[in-house]
Amino acid sequence: MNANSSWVFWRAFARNKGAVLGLVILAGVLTLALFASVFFPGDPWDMATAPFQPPLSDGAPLGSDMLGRDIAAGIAHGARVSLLIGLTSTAAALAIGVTLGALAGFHGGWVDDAIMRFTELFQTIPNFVLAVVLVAIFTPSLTTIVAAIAIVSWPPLARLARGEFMSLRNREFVQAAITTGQSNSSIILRQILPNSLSPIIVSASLMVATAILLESSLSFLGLGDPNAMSWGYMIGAARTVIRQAWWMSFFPGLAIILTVLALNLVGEGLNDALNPKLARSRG
Amino acid sequence: MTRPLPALPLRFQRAAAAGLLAAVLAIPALSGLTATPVLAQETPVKGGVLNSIVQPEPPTLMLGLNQQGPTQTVAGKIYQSLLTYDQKLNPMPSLAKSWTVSPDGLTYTFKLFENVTWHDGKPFTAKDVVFSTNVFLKEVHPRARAVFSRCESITAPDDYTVVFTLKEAFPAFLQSFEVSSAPMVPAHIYEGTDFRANPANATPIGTGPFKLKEWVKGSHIQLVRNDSYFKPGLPYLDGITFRVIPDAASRSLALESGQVQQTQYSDLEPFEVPRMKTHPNLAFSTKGYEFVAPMSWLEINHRVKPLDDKRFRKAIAYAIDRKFIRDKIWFGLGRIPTGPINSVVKFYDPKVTIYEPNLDKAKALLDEMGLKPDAKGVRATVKIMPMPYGETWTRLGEYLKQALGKVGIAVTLESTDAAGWSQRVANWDYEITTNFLYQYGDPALGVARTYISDNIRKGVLFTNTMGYSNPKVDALFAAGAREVDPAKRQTLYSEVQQILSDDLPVVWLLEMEFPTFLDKRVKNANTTAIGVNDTYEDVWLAAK
Amino acid sequence: MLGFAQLFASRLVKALAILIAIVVMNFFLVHAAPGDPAMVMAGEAGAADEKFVAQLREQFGLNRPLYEQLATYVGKIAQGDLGFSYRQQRPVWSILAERLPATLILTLTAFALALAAGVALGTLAAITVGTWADSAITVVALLAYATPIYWIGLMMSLLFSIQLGWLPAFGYETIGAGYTGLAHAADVAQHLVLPVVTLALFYMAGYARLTRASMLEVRGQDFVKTAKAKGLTPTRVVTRHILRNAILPVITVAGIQAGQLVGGSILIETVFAWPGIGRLAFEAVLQRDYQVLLGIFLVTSVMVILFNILTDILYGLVDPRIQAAR
Amino acid sequence: MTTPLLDVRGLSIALPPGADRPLAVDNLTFTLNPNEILCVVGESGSGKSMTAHAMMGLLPHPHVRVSAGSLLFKGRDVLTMPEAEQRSLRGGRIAMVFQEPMTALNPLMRVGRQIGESLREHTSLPAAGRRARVVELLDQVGLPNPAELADAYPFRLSGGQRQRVMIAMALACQPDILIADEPTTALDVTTQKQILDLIRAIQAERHMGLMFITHDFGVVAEIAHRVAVMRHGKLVEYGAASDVLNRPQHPYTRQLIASVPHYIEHRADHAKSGPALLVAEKVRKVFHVGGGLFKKSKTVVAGDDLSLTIHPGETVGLVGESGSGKSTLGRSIVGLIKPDSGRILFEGTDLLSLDRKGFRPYRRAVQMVFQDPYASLNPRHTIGDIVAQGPVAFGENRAAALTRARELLAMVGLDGSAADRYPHEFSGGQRQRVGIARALAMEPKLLVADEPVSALDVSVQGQVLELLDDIRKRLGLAMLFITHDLRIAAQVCDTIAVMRRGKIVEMGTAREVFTHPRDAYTRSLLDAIPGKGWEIPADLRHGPAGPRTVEASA
Repeated sequence: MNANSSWVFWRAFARNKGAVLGLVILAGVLTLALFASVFFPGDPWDMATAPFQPPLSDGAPLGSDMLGRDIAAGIAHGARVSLLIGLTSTAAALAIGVTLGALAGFHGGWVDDAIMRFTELFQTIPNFVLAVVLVAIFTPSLTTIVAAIAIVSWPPLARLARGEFMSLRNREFVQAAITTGQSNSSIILRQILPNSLSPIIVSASLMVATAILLESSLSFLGLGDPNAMSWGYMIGAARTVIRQAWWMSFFPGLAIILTVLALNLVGEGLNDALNPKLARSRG
Repeated sequence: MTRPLPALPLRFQRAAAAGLLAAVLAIPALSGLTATPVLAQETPVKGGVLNSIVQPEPPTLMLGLNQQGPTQTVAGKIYQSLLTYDQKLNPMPSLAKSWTVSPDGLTYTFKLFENVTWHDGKPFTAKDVVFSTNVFLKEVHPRARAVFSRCESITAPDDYTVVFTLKEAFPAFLQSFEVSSAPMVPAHIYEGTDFRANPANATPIGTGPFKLKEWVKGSHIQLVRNDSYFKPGLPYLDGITFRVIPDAASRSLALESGQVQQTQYSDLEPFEVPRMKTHPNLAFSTKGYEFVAPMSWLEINHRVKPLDDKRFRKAIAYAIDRKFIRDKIWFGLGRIPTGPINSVVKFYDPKVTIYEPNLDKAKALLDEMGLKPDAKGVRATVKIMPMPYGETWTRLGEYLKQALGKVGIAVTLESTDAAGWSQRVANWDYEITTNFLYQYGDPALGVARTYISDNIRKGVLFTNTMGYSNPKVDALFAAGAREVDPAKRQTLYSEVQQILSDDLPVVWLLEMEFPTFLDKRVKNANTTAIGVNDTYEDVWLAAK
Repeated sequence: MLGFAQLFASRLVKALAILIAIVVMNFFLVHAAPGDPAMVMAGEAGAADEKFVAQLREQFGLNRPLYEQLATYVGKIAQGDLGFSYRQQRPVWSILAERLPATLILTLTAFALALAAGVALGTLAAITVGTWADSAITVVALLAYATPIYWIGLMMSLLFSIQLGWLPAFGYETIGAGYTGLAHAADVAQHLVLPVVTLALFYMAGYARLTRASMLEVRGQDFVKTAKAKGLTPTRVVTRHILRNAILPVITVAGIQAGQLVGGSILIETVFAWPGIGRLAFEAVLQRDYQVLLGIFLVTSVMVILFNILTDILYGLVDPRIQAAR
Repeated sequence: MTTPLLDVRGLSIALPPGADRPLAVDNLTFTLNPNEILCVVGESGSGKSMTAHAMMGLLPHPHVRVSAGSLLFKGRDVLTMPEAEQRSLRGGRIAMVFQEPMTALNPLMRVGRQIGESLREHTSLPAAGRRARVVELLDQVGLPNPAELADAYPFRLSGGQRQRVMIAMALACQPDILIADEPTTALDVTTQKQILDLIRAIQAERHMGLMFITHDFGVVAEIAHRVAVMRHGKLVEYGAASDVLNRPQHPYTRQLIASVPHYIEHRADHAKSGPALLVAEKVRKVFHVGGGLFKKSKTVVAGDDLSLTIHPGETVGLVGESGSGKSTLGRSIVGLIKPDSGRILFEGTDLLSLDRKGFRPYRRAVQMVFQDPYASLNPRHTIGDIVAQGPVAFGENRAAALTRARELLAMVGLDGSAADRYPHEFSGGQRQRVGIARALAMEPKLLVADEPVSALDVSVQGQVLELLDDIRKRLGLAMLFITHDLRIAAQVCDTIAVMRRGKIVEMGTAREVFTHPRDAYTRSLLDAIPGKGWEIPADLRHGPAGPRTVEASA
């Protein structure tokens, strides 16, 4: 993309006010995650104050939990875990999904058939249940959680990539590349892939949001990494004491909503900016 | 939000120390009603149905075959053993009206009540006792097997006398006739059959004051009074209904709203307890668990450096605040232990080395070991694998991570599940874990097994999995198991408690308590060491 | 209707193939689980020595070659034997059968509500596109979509049960109330409100967004121009032409989700203590009762497959092109 | 003259800000009388459809709106009528037929019901009466088994049949005005003729006013009474059909008419001397569509027994309607499709017997120009890259290839800076030039041009054809020119092969085929060419090299 078209892209993106808002929120969450240790130097697991302190109390602006841990610190440090898991699991899902989808879409025939049956299998399995089963069986840790989320999330990406590759493969510019003697790898990487990226990027940005939700749901069920403070864990731990301490579940929930919302908004903005169909209908 | 355990796992004691010495213990026999007189000032009324909770639903009510907590609570009303125990763990009559122990401590003679019948009308005799202890339980009940294997012979000189002759003296023998430890089963039904497959298991036949009327799986178990119970006029209640309520929140609601009048063990989440204690209609008690007397601790693998160094273990003990654990994690349930023996168990001695929270002492000990903090303040790294039995234990793990972190011991929490936990602990594949065991009223039954080196058995749970070995401790426990003179036993056990509290093979965390809530209308319940698991023959319901 | 029967048969065969694949996968997951059943039982009993474990292994056939075990496992599943829960000391199938109705009531009600409300809101947003109504619906849908479902549940029960006391916070019925007939139904319905609304909200948001987008797309298609050019009233254009076509992708997605809903109900049932298989799954997770967990996994997969078949059939009924394509 | 049915006065339609021009339709004035066919002619973007949409209330409100003027139907302004009254006009008094029959019908509704909806809205006929009327209408538009067909879903019908259904729908309430918006553009030429005949017959029978929107002067010649020519939203010429067709005044009209492809007395028949460059022998290709466990796949014979010879420097036209298999042969020659049997000999070597590696040298020799200028260029590569990529793939130095690319771009009429820009910055015609440059970069001996101009506006078509002809002559290229349009083939080809259903039904010199067709199908194709009775004014006719006399205006 040259400078000019990136400016065009940015203008199209900025036209969507929600997307800009999303970007601002996301930047905030990112800052929080990056500088969590600066804002809250202590360990989020530390008992910072008395248990069950309501919000706005000393040493715990958003209240404390049953062990006197600072909710605000937990949220800041939880942002790291949430974003980290969201991004890495999406990257892993992309690696699996796009590879399989590209192979299926480009080669067609039995390769396509085999890959699509496999994909269908994974789409049929209720994905949250599978994630729960996988994490439970392989014991919760950051790695197993990321792997489980990736394993249940790749099929839509594979389908998307396959669809893109299939349609692009029959596009005339690809056929022109064939007739001008370019190699398969060059066709896949130089001709097709760059053109299939837009919808994949959009999906990926939405998938980060889904992954964050999934991680939080797993943690809520007690399937989080026991060494990582995460938002879902905080809500899960707060569930039983909601009568005594609403803030324990309220604020982490808000953090999740804002982050997921921001990612969705950005995703939509990307979609508007990258999807030429919409752009054309606007013009 | 979970129960520490859905079913209290059956922690049968493995191998207690062998006893050799004998002594005489004569217990004055009581006859007739065994009701403790505490609440007797009111006149009992007959009638009424008590509603309680059973959670989780037991697989069977045949107590000889299954001794999970819920099975005990329900089947304890159907089956009986020879004895029961008061809350100081002294034996009291149940099916045996009296008993004598020979001075050498080798012969135990029980006299049975003579008018006892099984629920099917057949008389209960010494033959049933011999069959139960010598045949049935030895076959199917590991804990009973360990005890009755100590018998040279078990005989019935007449229909109402049973004589147990031991190979070696074992004073804890008298603690082994609690209903779940040695339930009496009908010989005429089980003799010569495949015990586990006997169809009668579905319709349990005992001698107790209540009979099984109806069991709707997933809903409730209904017991009704046994009209031909051998104690005239008892039981008072028309029946007891145990409701299956799988959800914890619903259980507390059911108690709160008076739909059930009794909860026990882990029916309520610890965090519900403070709120429920203030309920005007409910009486709260942590008594009635003296027989099980659970003790929890940080189990430390002595095969791993630097955990083998007792200074390190002491540093851990100084680093943690057990009061915090009791108050914030268990919401006030439990007592802070001093040494290896639960304070409600016999021969407990508080005169031991005490570890109050003291970070400086902890750091000093670590310094002394040469474990200096690195740039990040870390002196050593250990892995803690919390017991996978629910949120409370998870929270404990989180607390430990923080508490130890403060003295420079970095903790990595390991997540595991019940099977994995069992496997890893049994095979010594852990660094630190949390654990709890029942003590069964006598150090020889439930304490020694954790610390004696004879019981270092790879692959077997609830043994000396730490790999702790101290010949002195071995000798003292062995002597204690054999010693028939209570005063001498006390001396032996006091010494072992002192040694252990200094060696600190494990770091004791909590003498766990279970909450029992009873509607104030329920009278005479929860009076013995087995509390809610007892027969309820004399429990009655006051009018509203 | 030959085409229809063929469609059905081919879907069944496909479903069966997927089912077998899932069963095989399940088998390997069972094997991946730490500790074999014998060890689990030994841990439970606390009284197992080496001999006891060996005997159990023999009894369960755990000492046989893997492929033989697989064959046995598949054979058992075919007979409806989903294994045995050592935790609950009961066959998994009987545990599931007991819990399934509650989950079906919850999910189907929520599904119907989500679909009806979602399509209605999506339609409203699409026909009022660009107005405040559209914006409001879009914002609400976006929020509902971004909010963790269990958190909504917690907040709802905090507000409507704990603070306002309008509705029961959890459970399936009033324990021990002994209602029968209509009173019982009303009691259950009351308990159903919060979990259903919570579960429906998330999916409703999805359907609303999808319906709106789909309607906006269909709205621009040629046949809508044709309908307008015929002078049809706007209502008729929307209902007969736009909505009917716009609903097709909604059906597809709803069909996929109807099955997934059962899985999603894990969180809701956990929050509201709803005694269904979702709650069971949560308990199984806590207790690491893999037999039950994998049983749930299998049963929910079967539900997804069933819903997919249903959707295919429904789609075939709505869209005449499908049958012809076969 | 009676009062006009429709009187459009000073109509202006505003586009939203940011569009390429402020007004889609600018101060348009014309009338339509009863029993009159008015053809509105223009290229894409001329605003001709917008006018019709305004009349039917179909403008994409609120972005596009009428900003001035009035639309009088029988003297009353449609634009100021209450909405309900407007609706009763639509479908009742004024009916419309659209361009795309494949998408203009609701796929989920039986066609009978779709027609019935009109009756339901505008008449008080009971259900049974409506049904009878629907069947009658379907019969009138020449559909077989009308009663059965009424219960069919649109997907069962062919494009032509659907367009007949659309016409039946439009006629349902016996409208005074029928607006037909390019109703035949998406149809094959033979179907087009049938539909044109039908529309004309119905118009004559009912004395309707017919507003016929088209871009094709052939069609205009076929049916128009009066003609309005539009360009960029403005009316440029308006008059009786005979005047506009035979004595066009405005340069734009003249240009459009000059661009109409037509058979011209061809250059001397190309000497087929020397060895053939390419010989296709009995090429056969069958496609298997769909299929699965429970149904057999459908087989489509795309090519059967196809034999063809191309000599160096010769242009062979391959003509056929959609689905005739004409592209299959072209694609087989360039190696995009592997035929099931037969031989394709290039300078004596059978290309089909070669493996991937062996085929590679021949890739250079045979190049292709694609149909869709928008799809045939990778939007993420610069024009220079696109042209240079082929040679680079064959090992040429990149810098050298780029320099050569610039030369080629200049040769196809693009200026040097084009190389650094991206495809989206170019118009369709310019992109097609890039496509041609890309093919030429490989220095081919044979160019396969697959419908190279069918996606272009008529005026641009002429320019691209001219370029191809120019290049062919300069480089001595042989060309296989694939098209559905006999007129275009006749204009550029030496030899023409006519295909139908996978077979070549006739092959001969352009003159033979065009003037003395032997096959009945060829005759019906020729017969179906719209406006065949109309002689393009002599001053606008051009020689083999394409239109010369009219300057292409930007």
